[in-house]
Amino acid sequence: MGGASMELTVLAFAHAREICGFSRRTVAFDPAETPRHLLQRLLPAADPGQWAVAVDREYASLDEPLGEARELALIPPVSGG
Amino acid sequence: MGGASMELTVLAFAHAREICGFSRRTVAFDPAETPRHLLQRLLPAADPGQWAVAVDREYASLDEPLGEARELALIPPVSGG
Amino acid sequence: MKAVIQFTPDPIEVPPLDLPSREIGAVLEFHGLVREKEGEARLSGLFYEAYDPMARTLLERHLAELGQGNPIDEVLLIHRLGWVPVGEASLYIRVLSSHRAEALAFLAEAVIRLKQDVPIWKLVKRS
Amino acid sequence: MKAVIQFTPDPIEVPPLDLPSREIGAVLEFHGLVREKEGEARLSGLFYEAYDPMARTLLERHLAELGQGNPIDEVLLIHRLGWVPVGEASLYIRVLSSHRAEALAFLAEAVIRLKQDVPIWKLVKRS
Repeated sequence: MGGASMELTVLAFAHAREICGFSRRTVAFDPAETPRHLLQRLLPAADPGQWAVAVDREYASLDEPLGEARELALIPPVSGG
Repeated sequence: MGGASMELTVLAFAHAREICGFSRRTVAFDPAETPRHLLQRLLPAADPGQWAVAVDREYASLDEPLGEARELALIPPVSGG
Repeated sequence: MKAVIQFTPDPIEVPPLDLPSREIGAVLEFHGLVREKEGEARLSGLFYEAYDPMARTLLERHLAELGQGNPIDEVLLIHRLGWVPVGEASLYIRVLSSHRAEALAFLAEAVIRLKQDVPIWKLVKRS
Repeated sequence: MKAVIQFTPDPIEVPPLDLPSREIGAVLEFHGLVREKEGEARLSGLFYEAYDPMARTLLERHLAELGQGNPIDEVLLIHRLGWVPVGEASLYIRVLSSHRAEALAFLAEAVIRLKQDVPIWKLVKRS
């Protein structure tokens, strides 16, 4: 598969969903792209630094290339319990 | 009331009851007598130092005179819970 | 703070929970069960006895003191007396508070104080 | 150590207790209830959502790690999701162990870790 044809699912929870305006979206990406770049492209007005991100259900750096990622989750400060 | 005619109830719990051979006994005492003296008189073979004592349901010293006491409890190491 | 202390010769039955306010955020419950092994021995149960009025007074005092440092709303403490078979509860404590930290600290301290000087005894054999 | 994690949209029903051995000496239970006051506001409830598979995985890992330092026999953790009215439980944890100290430490740490990084959120309004 060429990088340009790759797709992942972006999940937005809680406050992040309100800002994104979606809870789930399929997005084309380049494996060299980082979560920060992808978010800047997707949500130019938002500050990605306010969220943690999880790549394939593990917390991940905003600045590591997405590589083979299938799922990117936007995780605002948690408040379970 | 003269001192010699005063009486109190001695209560013996758990291990103390086994050593005393009673759980409750009415004993004549002198107000100047201490719990230690009373126990030595009552149980010459026992070592009162192995127990705490309560006078009228409050922990008390072995060496304070009994005074107006109505109840003397022999309290081996506790193990509730 | 409301504190209720009960001694019972019967199996401990937990009373239904009645929340005293809409600000209770933590309900913490502890059952202390009789275990089979006591050191080397294998037990079928333990026999508990208490110097009731003194045990009650001391427990009331301890719980009131603990409530000073750990503001909680309600505590219920039930100690079973007499024969308690292995696997059944000799002790039950329920603490209600706004926040869990106070309930946890209160409960931990309450058991420590109970075991420290409250005249209750477990006997391996009924004497 | 046995660890069971459940998410449920329904009111939390505590499963009956089934003692795994005759060496369980402590059963510690915690209900975290929704309170009416959240800062200045008065709520009628809270809406909870979770990133389920990740929340579950992270919780499993946390509980397993905590079990290393605090040897317990069993933990059951239930988190309710969706709308939870004031006075009802959003969280239930039950810990079984031989001794109470381990259960208390385990429970305290489990809630801290849950609140630290497990992707569950409470929302004041359903969004």
